Amino acid sequence: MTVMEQRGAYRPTPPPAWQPRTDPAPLLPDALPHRVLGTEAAAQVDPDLLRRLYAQLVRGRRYNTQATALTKQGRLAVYPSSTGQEACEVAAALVLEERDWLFPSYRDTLAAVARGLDPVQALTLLRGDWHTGYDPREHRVAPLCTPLATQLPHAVGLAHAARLKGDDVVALAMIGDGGTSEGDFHEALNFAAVWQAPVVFLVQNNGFAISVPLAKQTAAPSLAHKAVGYGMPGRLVDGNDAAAVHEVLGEAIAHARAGGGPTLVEAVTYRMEAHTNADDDKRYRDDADVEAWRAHDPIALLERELTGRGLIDEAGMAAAREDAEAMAADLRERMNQDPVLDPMDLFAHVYARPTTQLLEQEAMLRAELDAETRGHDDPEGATR
Amino acid sequence: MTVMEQRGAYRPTPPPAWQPRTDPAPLLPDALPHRVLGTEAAAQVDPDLLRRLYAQLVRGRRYNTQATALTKQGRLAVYPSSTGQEACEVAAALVLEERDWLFPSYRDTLAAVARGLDPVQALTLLRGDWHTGYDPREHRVAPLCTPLATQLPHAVGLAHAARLKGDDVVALAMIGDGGTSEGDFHEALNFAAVWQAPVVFLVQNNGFAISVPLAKQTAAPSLAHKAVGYGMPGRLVDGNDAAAVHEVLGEAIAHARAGGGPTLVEAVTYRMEAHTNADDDKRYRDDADVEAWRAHDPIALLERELTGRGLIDEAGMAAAREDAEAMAADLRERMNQDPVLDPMDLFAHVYARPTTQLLEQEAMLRAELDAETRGHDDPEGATR
Amino acid sequence: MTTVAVKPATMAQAFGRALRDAMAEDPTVHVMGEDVGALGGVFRVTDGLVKEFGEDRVTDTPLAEAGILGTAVGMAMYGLRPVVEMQFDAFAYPAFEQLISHVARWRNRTRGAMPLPITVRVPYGGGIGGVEHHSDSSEAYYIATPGLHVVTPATVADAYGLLRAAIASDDPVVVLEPKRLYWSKDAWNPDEPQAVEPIGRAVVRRRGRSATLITYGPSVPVCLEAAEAARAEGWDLEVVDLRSLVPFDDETVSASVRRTGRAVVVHESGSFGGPGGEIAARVTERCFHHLEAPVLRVAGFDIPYPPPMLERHHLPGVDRILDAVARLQWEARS
Amino acid sequence: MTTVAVKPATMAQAFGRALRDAMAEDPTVHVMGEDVGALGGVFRVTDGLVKEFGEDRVTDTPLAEAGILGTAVGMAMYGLRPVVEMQFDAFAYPAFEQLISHVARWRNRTRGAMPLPITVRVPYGGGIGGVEHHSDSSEAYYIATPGLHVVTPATVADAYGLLRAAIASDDPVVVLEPKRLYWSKDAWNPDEPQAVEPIGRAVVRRRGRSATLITYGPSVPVCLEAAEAARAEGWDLEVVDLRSLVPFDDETVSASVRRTGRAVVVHESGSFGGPGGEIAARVTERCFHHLEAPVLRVAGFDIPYPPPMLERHHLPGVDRILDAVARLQWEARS
Ligand SMILES: Cc1ncc(C[n+]2csc(CCOP(=O)(O)OP(=O)(O)O)c2C)c(N)n1
Ligand SMILES: Cc1ncc(C[n+]2csc(CCOP(=O)(O)OP(=O)(O)O)c2C)c(N)n1
Ligand SMILES: [Mg+2]
Ligand SMILES: [Mg+2]
Repeated sequence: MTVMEQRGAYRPTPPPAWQPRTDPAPLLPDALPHRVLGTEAAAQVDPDLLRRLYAQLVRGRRYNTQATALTKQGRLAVYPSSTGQEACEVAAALVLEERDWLFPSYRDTLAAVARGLDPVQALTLLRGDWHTGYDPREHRVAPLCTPLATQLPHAVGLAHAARLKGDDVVALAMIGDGGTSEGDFHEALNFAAVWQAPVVFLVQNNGFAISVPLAKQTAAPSLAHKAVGYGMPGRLVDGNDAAAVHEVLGEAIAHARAGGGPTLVEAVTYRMEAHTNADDDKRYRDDADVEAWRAHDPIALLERELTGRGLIDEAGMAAAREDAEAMAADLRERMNQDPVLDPMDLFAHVYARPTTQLLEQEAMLRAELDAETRGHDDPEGATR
Repeated sequence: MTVMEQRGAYRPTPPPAWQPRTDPAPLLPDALPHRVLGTEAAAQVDPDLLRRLYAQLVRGRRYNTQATALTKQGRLAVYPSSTGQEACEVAAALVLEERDWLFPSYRDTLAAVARGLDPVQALTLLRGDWHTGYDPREHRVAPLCTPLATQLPHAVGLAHAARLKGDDVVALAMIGDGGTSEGDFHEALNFAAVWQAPVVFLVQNNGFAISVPLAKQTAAPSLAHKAVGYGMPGRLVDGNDAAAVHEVLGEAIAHARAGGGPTLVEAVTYRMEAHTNADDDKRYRDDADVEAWRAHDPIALLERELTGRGLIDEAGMAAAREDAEAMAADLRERMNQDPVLDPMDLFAHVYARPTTQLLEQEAMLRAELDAETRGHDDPEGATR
Repeated sequence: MTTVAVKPATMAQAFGRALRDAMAEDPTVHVMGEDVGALGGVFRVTDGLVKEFGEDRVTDTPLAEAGILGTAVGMAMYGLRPVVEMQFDAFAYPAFEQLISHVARWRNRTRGAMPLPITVRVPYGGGIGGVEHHSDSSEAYYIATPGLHVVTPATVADAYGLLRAAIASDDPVVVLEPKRLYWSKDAWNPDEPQAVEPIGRAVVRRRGRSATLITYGPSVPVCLEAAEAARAEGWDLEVVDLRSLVPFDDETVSASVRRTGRAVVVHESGSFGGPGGEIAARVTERCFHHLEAPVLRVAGFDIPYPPPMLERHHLPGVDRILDAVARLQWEARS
Repeated sequence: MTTVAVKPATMAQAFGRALRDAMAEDPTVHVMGEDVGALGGVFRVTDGLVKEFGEDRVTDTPLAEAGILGTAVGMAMYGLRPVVEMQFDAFAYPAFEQLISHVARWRNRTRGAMPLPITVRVPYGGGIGGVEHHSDSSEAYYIATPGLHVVTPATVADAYGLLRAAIASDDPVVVLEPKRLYWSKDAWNPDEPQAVEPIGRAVVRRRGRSATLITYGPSVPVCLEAAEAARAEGWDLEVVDLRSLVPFDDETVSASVRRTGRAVVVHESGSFGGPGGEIAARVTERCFHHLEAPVLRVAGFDIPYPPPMLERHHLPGVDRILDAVARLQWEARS
């Protein structure tokens, strides 16, 4: 029996015998975002995990501020910050096994970095250098995806292929609240559910799609409710509670790994910075809204838990900050070096073997560059 | 206050205050397909409506068999029959007010005809004549739509425009079970819910998308459950029970008309014929499955109700059959005439005013046709 | 007519003014898209419109391009004139089925009964240092789709005139807005009565006798610069700004090439299968015996749009244009 | 080599056989799409495959083209070689964003680290009496998208050879399958060892000295018929079957035109912005001084595809080709 054949075939039968295929109740997501920090459940969480999450959160925040600073210095073309969303980014990275795959959007360089990617490589695209600065297979991180929601079917296909091959691999795909409106979101979730692919969809509901607030994006009770229509479980989690996100994602991944199929997770969080450095969020939201969220900062939440329960001391927190500073200093230094790009690389990877048409264009560019070099050698500019 | 501004603006607030926007329970669709015929509820239905539905069902069945016969005679290029689905087609047409709009798919010519369209006009596309044989505004029937699910956003946009204008108009959009997998389905339902557009989506779940059974199309408890993810009510109805379909659609339309927004209705039915005359359904389903559905024939169901309760007599039924025969005879006769198409019409409606490029192409075709005519006048064929 | 002092305006402002004036004149004109409301669009073209006309007419839609264009179809069916903004060139692709299978064909399908007066605004092209998917030149897709008009301005005045004409048109019009000219300025007075350009007329931006540069949109200023530089080499180049790709102004283009006997087509879009092939072919069909050399093309390479750090090597620049002019077989001139 | 008697096979069978052989040889080849399983596809190309290889490798997907191609991307990332069927030309449009923004760019984006060996099969073109949306010639969109290979066979043997080559290619290949040739037959023995055509080579289907007809796919048989008919008029026409639009075989095409001095490009696709412009332009660039007349084009009109009852007026037929040949300025022959 093949994987596709395993599933109980559903055939429509005449109405008298017609029954819903499963009780819808278990598909209904949590009524309120699941929380762990500050609740009794926190005591059940491995303190080591909490400390690891904390260190990564501190590092992640520093990464965000450093990257934003680099845009001001013209060292990054653009940066969509995940400040305020670090709990989601970090938990997504830490919850995966080595063999699993991460499918980040443009906002999720931090998740890639927390998974082990060199920050400079993760920022290659946003620096204005080549589109993907890393071999996706090395850390099993798909290319940062810019066209909204299009990475979701990729994650489904990869997870499905792994399952067909008998590999114990789960894919985690990240997307924003706005992206859930795209057709590709729908198609991906449906394929995943029909194929029972081992994939988890993490929606970071940060309240906005650039300037468009969630109320103009959906009329659903929550984005997690979208799971119902695909016949998959939906979960709602406090996206600033790193322990809760880790737990909910962990359960979804375990479920997928065990052959239970996909889960949709909505993490409620907030984008503390503008959409990117090029955005002007004063145009569409009040400072007061942003301020209200500061009280619910993901680092502060976790820090309160750790200190309150004596799981970390001042030295431990200082160590986290130092590690973050070291990362930032290294990042700053390396980003301040101008990358050297070879213009001839324009033609290097369009096809396995360039077409004759491309070879002609390549020759033209080479001649131009040679002429330029000659022009430089020849300051009188006798040749153009 | 404008229509768009009326709705309570939803702003994400920090998690402690976070609440689902509505109780999800009312969004959950019926547990079993709603039925009227053969239940006590049938007694509440206006007998006149039942008789009108019956007459149209009989006529509709005859229309289907006639159209299929016309494919055999080469008078129709192709016909996707709605045999077995007449209750949905007819109820959809009869439930609408004159001012409302119908958005049919390729399978829904019967709904268009039941709404008042001349059957020959409704079949223009399928005959191989021009794409839309009628002025959509005359009966407020959009062009038959072939690319799956793409008619849904059209219906949403039209309903939204009518509402903005203050017109009391509802749009009813028809789609198949397979079509619900397309991205346009998702985007349309989401726009409709966010805009609270007065539109009703009728999914005829006839068990198959060509050869693909529902189990390979979705893992959802029912297609009606998809409503939950958009924050709109979903309804499940026995698609072979004309009174039930009429009732459920009627309620949804009234809800939309009253400003309550869109509804998703899933009608469970069955496609008794092959996908089209060109299809071979022996390849993917058993005769026994088809036979099982004959016991649940929409005409038989309604006839049983009407005769059982003495609402129709043999003469009444004969009258319905005669009317249907007259329609079929007229259709046959008119479809047996070859339509006369002017080749120059190829250029007539590409733009309001043809481009110079099109004028050149038009002149070329005219010259060719003139030469052909001369060739015919000149049987020696001295000119090519 | 007296010369009045005018303040310079940007092309983005001219587009915005065109939207404003069209909305003020015609209550059926609606603007819709992602972030067109409070934000004023990522290029600020729709800045201020929602304040003036309200959310019913200037609508931040859900984030779904097929849905945006698809609902615009329905709105147009009901008598509105939707102006749809696609945020960037590459983000119009999800709407292609609606565009090709419906928007472009609706009038024809309904035998003229139901035109769709939809304007689709697409910021296009590179040169702005944008990351992947933010710099595509996608005009080849639009011009190969019968039923669409496709225009692209190169001046501030044309931005106004062509967008007004597009909105006024009873046919769907794709307005390709050259991103890197959004902030270009011209002496243009928005408070003067403005010309609405008829769609389909090219214009000679610079007269010349040696050869014709045929171009449009973002490449027009580059060609004008090249023409200036060419004087040093002894070439007097004519520059034709097409303004409209569909319909195509064969008359103006052919007349120019017949005069000069040589031509180069210049655009950012990739060469293979791009508009340049069409233009070169139809110029050659019409002017064959006037041509001293084959019509050449200077275009983007046939590669996915490169990253910001390399885009200058990809984009047709002055030098590449002059190199092409140099290859126009001047030795053949008798 | 001895001549063996072979039974005629249809092009649809040859495509099917190519799929079967590829799947048998390489367990990473997967077939997916709408109705490709039990039904064998609406054209029966995949007939029997699910029986032989099971549902894991021959998969009836949910009805969503972007989803089909998008999941194929993920499968290819994991090392599979998906062969995707789009049911009809116009129904590939919903997948264009995935195709243009991802499939075509993945290798480039990942600097060669991650090729996507995806084959996209698209039945295309008219002449089958299909209603709206079932007869589009959409090749202009594909050839304008760098990163894709685009092939289209005109013979039963090439159907096999090109599809095998596409599946074997480490780059994404769009295989345009000429619908109206699906049932065309050739003497072709599927049980003989078959040639896998290298992608990118055109072939001269008929030698001639007067002029070259440059064509592909469904128009190849029409051109061969026209060439036969032309003999009566005293023209000896050469017919070049391109087979591959991308890469383009400039060498074979230019050599032919240099020999004959005249050329007509023939295709069903609309003329404006269609492949013919590209082909005419590049032939002219390369053969200008050998040309006695401009390269002409015989193509579909620039209109939405017409209804079955009128399609014969739209499609390039023998007469229209001969009319074009007659316009190749024979009087100019010195
Ligand atoms: C298909 C597509 N359309 C439009 C865009 C432009 N765009 C980039 S980010 C963005 C907003 C996305 O919002 P959301 O999904 O909530 O993610 P967030 O940025 O908040 O993380 C838009 C409209 C895009 N990248 N892709
Ligand atoms: C976008 C698109 N893809 C594919 C097709 C080809 N096609 C026509 S009908 C059909 C099956 C539709 O099934 P369903 O939605 O259940 O409607 P039904 O035919 O059963 O009424 C398919 C795949 C199409 N028309 N449009
Ligand atoms: Mg967001
Ligand atoms: Mg169906």
